[in-house]
Amino acid sequence: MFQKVLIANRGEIALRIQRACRELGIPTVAVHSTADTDAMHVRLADESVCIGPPSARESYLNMPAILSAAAVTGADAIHPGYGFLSENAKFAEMVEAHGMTFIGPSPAHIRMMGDKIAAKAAMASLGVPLVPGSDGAVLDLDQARAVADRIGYPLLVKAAAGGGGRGMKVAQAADELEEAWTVARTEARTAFGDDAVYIEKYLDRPRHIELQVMADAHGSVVHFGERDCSLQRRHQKLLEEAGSPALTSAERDSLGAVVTAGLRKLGYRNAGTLEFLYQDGQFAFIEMNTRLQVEHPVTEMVCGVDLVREQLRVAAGQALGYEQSDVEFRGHAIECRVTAEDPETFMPTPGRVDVFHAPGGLGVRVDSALYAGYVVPPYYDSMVAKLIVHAPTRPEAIARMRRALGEFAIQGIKTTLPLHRRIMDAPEFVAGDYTIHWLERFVSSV
Amino acid sequence: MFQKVLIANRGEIALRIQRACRELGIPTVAVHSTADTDAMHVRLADESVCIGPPSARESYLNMPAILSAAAVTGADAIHPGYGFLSENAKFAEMVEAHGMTFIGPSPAHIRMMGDKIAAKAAMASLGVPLVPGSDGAVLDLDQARAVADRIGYPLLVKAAAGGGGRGMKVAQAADELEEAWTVARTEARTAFGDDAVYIEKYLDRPRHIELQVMADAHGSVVHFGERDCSLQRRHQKLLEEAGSPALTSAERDSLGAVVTAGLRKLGYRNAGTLEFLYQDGQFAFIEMNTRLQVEHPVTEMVCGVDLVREQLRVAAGQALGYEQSDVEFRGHAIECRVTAEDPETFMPTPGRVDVFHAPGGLGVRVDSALYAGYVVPPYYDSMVAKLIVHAPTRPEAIARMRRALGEFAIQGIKTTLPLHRRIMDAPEFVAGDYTIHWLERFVSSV
Amino acid sequence: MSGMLFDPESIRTLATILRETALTEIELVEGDRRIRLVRAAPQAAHAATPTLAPIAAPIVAVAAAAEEAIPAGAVMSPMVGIAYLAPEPGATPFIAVGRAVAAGQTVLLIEAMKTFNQIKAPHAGTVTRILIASGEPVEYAQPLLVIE
Amino acid sequence: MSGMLFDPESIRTLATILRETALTEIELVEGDRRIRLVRAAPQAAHAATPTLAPIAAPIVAVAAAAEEAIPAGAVMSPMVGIAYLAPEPGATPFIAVGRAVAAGQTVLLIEAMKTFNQIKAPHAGTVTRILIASGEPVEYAQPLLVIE
Repeated sequence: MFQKVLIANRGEIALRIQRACRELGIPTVAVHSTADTDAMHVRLADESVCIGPPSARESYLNMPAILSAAAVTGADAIHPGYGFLSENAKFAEMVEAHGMTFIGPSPAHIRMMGDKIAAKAAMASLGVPLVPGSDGAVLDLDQARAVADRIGYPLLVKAAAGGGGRGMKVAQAADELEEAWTVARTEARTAFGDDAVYIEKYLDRPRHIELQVMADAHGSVVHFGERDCSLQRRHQKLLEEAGSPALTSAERDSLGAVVTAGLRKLGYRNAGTLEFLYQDGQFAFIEMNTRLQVEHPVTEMVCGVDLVREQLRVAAGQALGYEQSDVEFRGHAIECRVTAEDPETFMPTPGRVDVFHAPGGLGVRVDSALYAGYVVPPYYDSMVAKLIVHAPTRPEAIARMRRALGEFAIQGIKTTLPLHRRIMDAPEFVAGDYTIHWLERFVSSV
Repeated sequence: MFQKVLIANRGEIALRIQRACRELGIPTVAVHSTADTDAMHVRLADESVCIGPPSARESYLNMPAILSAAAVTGADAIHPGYGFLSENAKFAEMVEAHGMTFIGPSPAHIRMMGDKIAAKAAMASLGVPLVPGSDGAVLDLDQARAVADRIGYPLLVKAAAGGGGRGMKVAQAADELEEAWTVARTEARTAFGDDAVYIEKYLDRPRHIELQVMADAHGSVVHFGERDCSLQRRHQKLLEEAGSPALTSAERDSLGAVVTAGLRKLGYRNAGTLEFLYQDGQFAFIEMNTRLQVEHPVTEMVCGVDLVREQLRVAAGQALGYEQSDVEFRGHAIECRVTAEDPETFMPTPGRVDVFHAPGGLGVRVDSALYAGYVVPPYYDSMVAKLIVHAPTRPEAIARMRRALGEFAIQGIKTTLPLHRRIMDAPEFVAGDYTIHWLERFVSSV
Repeated sequence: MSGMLFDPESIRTLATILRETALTEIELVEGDRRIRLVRAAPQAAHAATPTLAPIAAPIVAVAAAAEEAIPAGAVMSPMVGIAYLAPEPGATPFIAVGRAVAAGQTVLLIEAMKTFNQIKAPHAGTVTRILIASGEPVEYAQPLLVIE
Repeated sequence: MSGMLFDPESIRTLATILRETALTEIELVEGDRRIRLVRAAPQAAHAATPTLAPIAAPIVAVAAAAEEAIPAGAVMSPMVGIAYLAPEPGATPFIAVGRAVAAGQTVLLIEAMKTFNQIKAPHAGTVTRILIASGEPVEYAQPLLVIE
């Protein structure tokens, strides 16, 4: 096992990793900007090194500074957390070049999954389902009709060179195909100087479902089931569940079997998450995150596993020591991401936390780097706490979350706690009946 | 289910019960003395009633005041928690006489187990093992020798009328029996005017092991395994574990089978705990607590059960809905009782809590009614927090407890947190190698 | 320098300015004369007791009277129960605002455990306020009425 | 003390300016007359930051210098690395206490990522303190030496 781990991150995830290291008896080095001198991850670390000014570019993204900090403190491994340098293949390479272990996948896999087109191609070759559509550009309307007959409506005609919603048209039924085709090509030509288009199944009410995987360096790959992360606002996840209220265990098992077989073939190692859109019983791969996710605790609760401990063990060369059949799913878990934002306008609210009182009791977990007197700096992500509950069933988990949200006191700054309390009472949420569009509408319905 | 539950207690256990009620959607009534107006259980209650002055006798033990509070608020059930009126058969009777439900066993069973001699007789008749000894008084030395031959040494000669250690002599071997016999009888005659003595096996290095049971009103009785509560100081438990490091699962199963069969025969209902001394593979029943125990959370963690929820369901007439074979034991749990006491002198330290920051993260649970700014009143029990951890194995649980104790900040008053940190590093504790005498020696070895 | 080294009145004036303007230090130098006044920064009193997030209404007491300042001459409830202003429904109330009462005179009843307890005036005076309605639940130490 | 050493009204005006401009100190000198007003930073309202229970030593910085007040004229480290006082082992150190340095003159090296970075004096003056030892790790913004 490692002699000393440098944690190249801040906030709750730095603390999360520190806790796992501490429980394994591994000393940790915290790095921090000058804005984070009083941060919890610094105050609780065994050692800390100031690596730069508040700007993340000059501190938490400053590769030479972080590598120097590792060198001067004698760390032999670096955990990147999420965000910042966690999916930077160059950083992973530099860590290895300096004779240290990067706690994550190989640089090659980080790079592959970082290129969204390469990632999709790799997944397709491994048998992982993608969004149904044309194989590449569609050359004429006849070919478009043939593709449409195969994949069905509604469908999307998308500019190959497109982005940002331009050159993208929906055809709800066959009689809309010609117009969508024509308009999309015209827009594509105007906007990108290239009228090549392709066709994809349009998922009008998908859920965002992702699968947590863990692989060791000896060819063992297991999955720890799915998380439903459909509750998003502007592509930011706000609340996650494990398992998904929409999925059957047979669907989970069959997706899991495809994915783990694929990753075994790929030689993937350490933690990873495959994100899918899910609608009408079909999964469509979007992307793979080659790192720990913010929402990993819901998986930990239902599987009784410490994912960061597993990351550390696997990175140190240890075998998983268990198989897919040993992974059991018990009960239901929900995570609410609490951010320092106005719960209605979503304006960030950095500032001094006067009161911080976490909820307690059975089945309640809080991952947060806040404390009373802490000043939330304006430079970084606004997430300040994750509240996670676990209970035998989903209704009990919702009741527990409602109870825990009622006890949670953060004062001095505005947070999204009131929004989470509203969500717990929303009939659609309680029924588990939501898509990735639901939260946006719910938020604007105040 | 109940319409409204009055919680006849204070502190963390009042909050614990409130949480279970809230998760079941049941409104709660908090009662409190004038010293507890700002207490957490009052601040978080749906309704609260001041029932008397600070003295527990005039408030938390004031049966008419509590029953009046239930009447005026329209509560239809009363949960007594632990301590105070929880094992008062008269109170349970009064609650029932007023047409409300007492959340606990029948008054008859409370009374039976409250009488320690009757309890032992009842348990003996149900086949529950007691301390081996003479059946009643031993009339002469020959009879004493016969008993000694049967039960073996060391043994105790005890005054039938005795108490407080007087009229009690140990014989380590056969050559000490005559002297012990003579001296004990003389002391008994002098102290109590009655020289009747009896003989019991002397347990010189026992563990305190207790079994958690739960019974519904329909004849179902299950046990949730054992807790090892050997870490005591002046008969006060300081730290508890589930399971016991000393017990095999075969021992647990066989004791559990005897106990649950016995309680089924007795018609017992609701929660109960049978306390045993355990030495050399033998259990000896000491007493039965007919209520929820302080240390119930360790059982909840390993069994994945909410014991207070089960108490409420069973009291409302619901069936358990599961059998012994459905009860699974997963991992290991430890609870540290944190008291407002000097960790060396054990002098109580009531006063203002300036800082309260609970540890968080995976597998950590805090049950506490403290908050920053709260003033611990001098009138009641000094326990201010329970820190509970759960992990797959005992070594991992110890590592987690060590980590969580390191994060726990209570400032303004002295607490026993430093003592718990020391215990986590004690080789005997780490090895699980301790008896009920260990802690007393450890504490005085500073 | 002749006579007094300093003028007490000037210093008092400076001290007043220091305090009123919330300064912590004033220093004056003129030639070889120098005056310096320093005031320690006001010690932060303990922060106000934090408010915990209430689930619903935080402290819905049976009657919320305990939250208010207790008026002088108030008679407090010695028990939990239901207060009655008259010996039976429809009967004349024991007291009325503006009426004089003698010490020891029954001012209301509190029903607890099916027993009607007579609450007596602890001192003589005039009833200036009645703080509860007949039939209303009361808690321990709740002000019931004011006799001044 | 003859005549008023000060004009109360001027002081009040200065205090108002001090407060309104959120300054902490104003000093005026005119010939041999001098007025100085100081106001403590308004951090006093907040209670001291609570100390969390440290596992081991709470903030074992690579060097704990950040905890102290930073002396005037201090040169701070622009990066994380190992500081060296001489160009190579055994060579004459770049600087010594009491020695004058010119602005832009190399005062020490910091090794980071196997590169030796020359740290130059930001201003001319005399080296009054050297705060690190050669070969010692330094963190960002850590004071290295004082040039006065």
